[in-house]
Amino acid sequence: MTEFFASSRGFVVLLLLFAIGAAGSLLFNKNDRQANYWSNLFACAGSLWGMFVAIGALVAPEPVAFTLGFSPFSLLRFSFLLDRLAAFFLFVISLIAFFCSIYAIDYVKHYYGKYGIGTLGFFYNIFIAGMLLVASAANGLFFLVAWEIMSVASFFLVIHDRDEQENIRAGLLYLIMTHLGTAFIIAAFLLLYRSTGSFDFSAIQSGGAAISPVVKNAVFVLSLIGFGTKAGIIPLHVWLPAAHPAAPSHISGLMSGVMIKTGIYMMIRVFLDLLAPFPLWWGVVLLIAGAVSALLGVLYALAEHDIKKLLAYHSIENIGIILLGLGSALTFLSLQLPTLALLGLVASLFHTLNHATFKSLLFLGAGAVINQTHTRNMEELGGLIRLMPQTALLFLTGSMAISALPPFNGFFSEWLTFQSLFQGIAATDSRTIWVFVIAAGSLAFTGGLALACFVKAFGAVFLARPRSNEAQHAREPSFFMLAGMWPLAALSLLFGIVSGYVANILQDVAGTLSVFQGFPSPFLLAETGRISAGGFSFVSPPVVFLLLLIALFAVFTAFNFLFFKKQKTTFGPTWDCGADLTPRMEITSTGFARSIILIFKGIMKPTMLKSVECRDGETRYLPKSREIRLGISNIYDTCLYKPAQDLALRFSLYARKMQSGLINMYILYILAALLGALYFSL
Amino acid sequence: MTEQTADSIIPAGHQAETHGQLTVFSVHPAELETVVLHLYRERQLPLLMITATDERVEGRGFRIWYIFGIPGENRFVAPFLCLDGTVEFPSLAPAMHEAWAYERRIQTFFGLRAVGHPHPLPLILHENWPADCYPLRKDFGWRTRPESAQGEPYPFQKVAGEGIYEIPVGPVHAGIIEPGHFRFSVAGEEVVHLEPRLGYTHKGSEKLFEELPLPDKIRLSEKISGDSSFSHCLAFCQALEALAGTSVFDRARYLRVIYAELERLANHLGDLGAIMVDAGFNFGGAQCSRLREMIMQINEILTKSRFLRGVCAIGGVTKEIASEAAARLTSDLLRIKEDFSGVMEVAGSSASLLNRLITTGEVPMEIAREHGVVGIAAKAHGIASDARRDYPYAAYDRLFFPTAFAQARGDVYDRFMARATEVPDSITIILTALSAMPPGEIKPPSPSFSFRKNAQALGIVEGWRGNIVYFVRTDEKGEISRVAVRDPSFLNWTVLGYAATGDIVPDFPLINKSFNLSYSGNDL
Amino acid sequence: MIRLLRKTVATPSPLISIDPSACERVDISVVGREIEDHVKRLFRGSLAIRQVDAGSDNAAEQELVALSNPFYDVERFGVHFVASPRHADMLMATGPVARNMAEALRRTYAATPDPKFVVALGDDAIDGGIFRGSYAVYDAVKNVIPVDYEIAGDPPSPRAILCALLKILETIGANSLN
Amino acid sequence: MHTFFDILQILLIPLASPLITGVIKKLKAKFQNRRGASVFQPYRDLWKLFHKDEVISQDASWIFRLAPCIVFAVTLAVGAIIPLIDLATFAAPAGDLLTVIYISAIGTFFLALAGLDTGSAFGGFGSSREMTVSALAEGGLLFSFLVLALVAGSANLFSIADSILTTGNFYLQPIVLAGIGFFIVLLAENGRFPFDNPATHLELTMIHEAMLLEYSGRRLALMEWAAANKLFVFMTLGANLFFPWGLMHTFSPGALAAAVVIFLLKIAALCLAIAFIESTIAKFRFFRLPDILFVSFTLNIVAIGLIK
Repeated sequence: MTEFFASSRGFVVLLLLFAIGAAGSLLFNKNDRQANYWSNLFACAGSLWGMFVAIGALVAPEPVAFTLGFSPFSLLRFSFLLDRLAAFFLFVISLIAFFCSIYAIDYVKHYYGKYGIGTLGFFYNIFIAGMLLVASAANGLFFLVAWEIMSVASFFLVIHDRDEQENIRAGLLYLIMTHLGTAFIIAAFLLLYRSTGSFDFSAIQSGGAAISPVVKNAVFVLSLIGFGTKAGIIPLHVWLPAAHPAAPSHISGLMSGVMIKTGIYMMIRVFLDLLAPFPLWWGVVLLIAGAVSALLGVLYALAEHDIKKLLAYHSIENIGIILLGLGSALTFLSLQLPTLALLGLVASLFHTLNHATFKSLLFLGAGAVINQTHTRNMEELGGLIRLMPQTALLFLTGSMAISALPPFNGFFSEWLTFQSLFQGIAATDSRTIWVFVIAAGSLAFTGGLALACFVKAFGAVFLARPRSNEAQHAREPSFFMLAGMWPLAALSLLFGIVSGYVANILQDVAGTLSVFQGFPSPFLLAETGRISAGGFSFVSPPVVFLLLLIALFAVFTAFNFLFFKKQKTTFGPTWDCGADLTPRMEITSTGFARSIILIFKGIMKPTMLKSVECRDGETRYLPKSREIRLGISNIYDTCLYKPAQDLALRFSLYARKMQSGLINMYILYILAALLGALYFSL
Repeated sequence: MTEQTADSIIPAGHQAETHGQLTVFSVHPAELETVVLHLYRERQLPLLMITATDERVEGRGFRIWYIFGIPGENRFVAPFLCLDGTVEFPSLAPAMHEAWAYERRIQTFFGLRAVGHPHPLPLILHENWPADCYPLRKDFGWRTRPESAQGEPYPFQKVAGEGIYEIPVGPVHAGIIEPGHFRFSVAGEEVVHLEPRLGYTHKGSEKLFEELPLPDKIRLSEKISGDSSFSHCLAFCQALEALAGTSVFDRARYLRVIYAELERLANHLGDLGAIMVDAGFNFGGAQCSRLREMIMQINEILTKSRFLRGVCAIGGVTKEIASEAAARLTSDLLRIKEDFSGVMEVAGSSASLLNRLITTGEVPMEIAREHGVVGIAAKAHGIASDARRDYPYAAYDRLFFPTAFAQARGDVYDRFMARATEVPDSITIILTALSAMPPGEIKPPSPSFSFRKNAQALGIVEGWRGNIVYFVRTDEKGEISRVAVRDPSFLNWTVLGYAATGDIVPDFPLINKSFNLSYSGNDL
Repeated sequence: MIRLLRKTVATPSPLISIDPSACERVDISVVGREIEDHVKRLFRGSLAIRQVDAGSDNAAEQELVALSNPFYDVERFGVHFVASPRHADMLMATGPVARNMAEALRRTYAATPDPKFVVALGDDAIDGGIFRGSYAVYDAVKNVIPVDYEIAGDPPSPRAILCALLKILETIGANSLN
Repeated sequence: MHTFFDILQILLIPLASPLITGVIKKLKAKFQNRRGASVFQPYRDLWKLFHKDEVISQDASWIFRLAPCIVFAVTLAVGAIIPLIDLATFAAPAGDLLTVIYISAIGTFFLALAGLDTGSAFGGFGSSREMTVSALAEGGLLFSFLVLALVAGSANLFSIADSILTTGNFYLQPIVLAGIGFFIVLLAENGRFPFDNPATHLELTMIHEAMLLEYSGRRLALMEWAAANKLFVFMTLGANLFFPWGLMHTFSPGALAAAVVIFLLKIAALCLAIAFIESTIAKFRFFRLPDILFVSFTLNIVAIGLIK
């Protein structure tokens, strides 16, 4: 059975399901209801099928490879490779897409009559299919086509809610940035093609020895920028916190949960699979990029009061954490420590899976809130735990998971990441130890700050009293939305408790990469399902889970049923020192995080603008109005993108001067270009 | 100094009337601003009080008094305004910021409208009072308890901007202090605006002063602000003595100095301890509270009252300090001085304590001046205002008087140090007074006094917070018809908000404690 | 640091011992119901007091603060002052209940969990004292919230307050007092 | 035998923790020339609170009501998986340094949420401050353990204690540095000086107590008790990981007696240190606190440098 799914025929069915979903929803564009059900049910079916394909490929003894159709160009081949790594990413994408599609059935309803549901369904199906193609393509050109399909489809999804000018701007920024990234990727593949004569991954891999170190390094830098843009590595992240919140929430869940992971997938594929061996500094660069993205990501999240932007910044943080695992894997490989490298890679894959589950859960939860309150601004929310108890519980689960609190899954993948960094400190020499110390330090602070950030997010949205009229009238979301979220929450817990087994599977996934062939595995999966990092450390997730469960159960029972039953409980207003409380007296999310922002003022550059309007010229006391605006300054625009833009502008002005209109000048340029090309190709 | 200086102040064509130290003259509403601002700006005289009297029964309408002191000459000058048939008076608040709160108070309690006041909201009486209730008018019965009203909630200044929120504190505070409400607008931890709202301890004291029998009036003055019982009573008695023309026995003058300084000592020691406790410096807190208790016990031994109540009387004091008690007091104080310097040596060398105090709660000098701060808050700015030297009373003119404290940042540390330097000074003053005290009577034998009719007098005393001013007016029959009280807190409260702005919320208790203002003395 | 320690060591313990016989003279009156024995037993070793100034003149507050100084050290009897009425067993109200404070006093009472009791401290709190009859006060704490005990004095000295507290809790025993 | 110790360990932390706070309070009173409350006062306070009724805010949700149980359970759970008297317990599979840190973070998380839940301004800024301090303390905490793990070659707390016991002398300097770093975090995490003043009545300066202002009766008791447990757990970690001398290796009556006595001495020394700090310095300004926490982090980095 599994062989059928993980074959060319199975894959064709998969693509067909999405194609029908896409085509059908265009067909039903007139009827919102039909378009909605059609597109999302086919997306569900396709995702479900995708999970089977992935599982089939995972259990297959050999990587599944096939080619579909014919291509008009010799270099472009529609070839697919479903090795375990690709299968794992297929699985993650399908899993999240499945639950997002269930959720979408009810969520999309509030767009009825406002925007075309048909086009939404069309691009939605295309988008998921594009991601699946990206994860399974085995030819560079075909990959680029898939990559472009995914990017363009997601662009149209970002600008779906096009009444708001801000969304259009966000979409344009996304489009520009993603194509900038694509340009770098194209350059990287062209370089590889020049060295190996093929775009096929297998050919590149086998011809890897022929690639000169300079080209390799260039490919590394180009693809790091290219894929890093998609993954949202700081400072290439600028599009992410704008675009993710602009999209409808189930799309945001998919983009943040899985789309950015395609960047990670391709990094693993290109760096580890295609280009190994490689120099030490690659890993170091990835570690530093990870450390910076993790720490800054969470800091920017803290400064945010738009709930979806906050979550988007957390995606950047988590990409950082994934990069820490990946970076340590690369570093260990360069240092000839493949066992530890495997540990690092498993950590990054595990965190990829975990982040996909809880981040999509959080985005879906946020979507449920926004759907009810029509605002993303946390300063206007509050008190929703009484009105939306299930959503609150689900969001709380996601918050605990993303804050790496045991026994949820986030903890165990961070645990693995920490272990690989600790091993880096313990097992490497003075050249790299400080990189690992920085990385571990960044991860430690990131953990603490993420906890603070989710206390803020959950507190501001769900606790205390509603801060606005909209928040007072929220209701629990309808069936399919909850049905999309509950399993994700359950998975967040489940992947935590059985993380020993999951890690074991991921070890098999990672171990199939050629660089790991023939090395002992770092894990010992004992009967308690524990995970261990070599002999250095181990933890038993079921024991942790049971310990917490028993302790809580014991305390709760003793507290509520055994002792002190006689004491009465009365309810009264919150103690207010004898005065009246209004929602204005609840701490705001900006206020909550302001101290941390001020502590990191060197990085965050907090701003405070005061404007005071006096009563008249003479009295400066007791002004008529005061206003204070708090914020942080965008150092990326001012320090990186603005100068780059200026530079580009200046260059184009210069280029215009070169446009002298004289034929002989053009001939001179062409000659120079030819000579240069000749020089490089020799 | 001569009387001519005082007389030269009075504009030509005005009939001045002088009783004792106080010269009053009537001004027309149209020329009020010129006259008052002349005193305030050109002459640079300190404004002691603005208050009103209701003399409609005597056919004179309302009067509004603008009382200035002439430091060094120990004289006071008070132009006043007669409002006949009108309840409107020109507001001086735009030109003279100090007048701001006084005018609001007059407006609230007399129902007189300050025309041109920038912020004419009621003071002290909250929204549960009926709008047309003016307790200090003569036709308001002192036992009438007005119906509860539902007024508009007090419009605290709202700071706009996303993320700014408010912290309401009080009237029931977490510590053991008096009730008042503070409304912080904060950006995270930073206080961007603070508005205190008081009036929670308003007990109708000024009205009671008009109604109670004389001995009770004196008792009442001791309860205006319990921690300054003696100083308040002394200020009141001095005003009454001026009205009655009573002279005070020499020995009693010295005793008054001793008791007043004992009160200052107890409170300064208590405040120093409380500031250190609020900064979390437990050693200093425990030590200073111990020293304070020693003074309180000395008070109890000397006068049977820990707050020196029932000690001050018209014409003298009721409690004698016999020679053996004086000897014991001397030795006790010397010991306390030694003890105290030991504590301050440790406190002064604690880097963690100093770090908490220095630069915390700074009040800009200009704001302090324009709000007319007095006492400790003024000394922290190096403003040398001290009624003991400016308007010497009791025996202060004959005693050693220290120079003013000369720091000028106006932060918590300066207020802390202003107290710390006054402690040994007070002890020195007491010791000098004890040795210089002449023998003799301390209190006039008969308690019958007759006050000048249709007159007014002023009593001013440098309490431990700052100068306390009592303005007393008698009617046609020589009965006391109005007692206006100005506790130093009334002025210093107005700058507290500025002291806290820009600081962080957790530092506010420290800032508040460094002022340690009286709620009761403000609310009356 | 060393100077601090030296100063601490050099400071003699000023602790005042409370003589049970002296406490007999202290004036407390039971206004409301007498506290039941089992409640008293509960509070005997641990009493949390929330002080509410309902319009006092700050003298009583200073004496309450003095209870914690090294002379009286009220903590040794298991009595301590707390920041929130939610944590309190006893409300200690002072002052003649200014009109502006009445509502806050009521709210404080409501915010205090049972079993609780209220002590009116000082003459003003008992009947308004010198302010009785004034337009701006309600004369006595018991006119606003139920009062259980009254401690007279203007203000009562720390020693008297301490004695009264101990008497209310009837803990006057040789072991806790010397 | 081990089962007996395991059960003893689970019970010992909550049973003894109020005594620790009582002792610290007593020592502080002595520093202030007072007699102070009895060392058993916290037990009486808890007993009384458990018998009082509760007043709960109308605005509070189940988070507020359940948080005390969670916070307390978390301290129990952490208390069960750290080395206390002996080195072998059932808890070893969970006794990893990261697990201990992140399990205690659950308590912080719910405590902070409970502070926000009632919508009181005090609870709000209490949570904000708590999260600020604990977020910055995490680096120091994790790295001080990491120093030990690097010395011991294992991240398991029991192995760490065991290995420091035998090889600690080679690495005395880094261990002492990390110990200081840990002590700073201990003060921060438990709201002691110079971070927070556990004895203050001033709601505006509070951190931990501000979050508890709305609690009353038995839930307050549970919260206060949990705070005492947490302090005891941190003190135990400090005493047994950084200075593991005296821990019982294999059971014998003599070893047990020695272990108990030495453990008590170490805890007493820590109590004295805390009381001493709280009596001799002022609480720091809020925005100076991060500096101390970064100092803790840096000390540990230096310690790592010394090891390598």
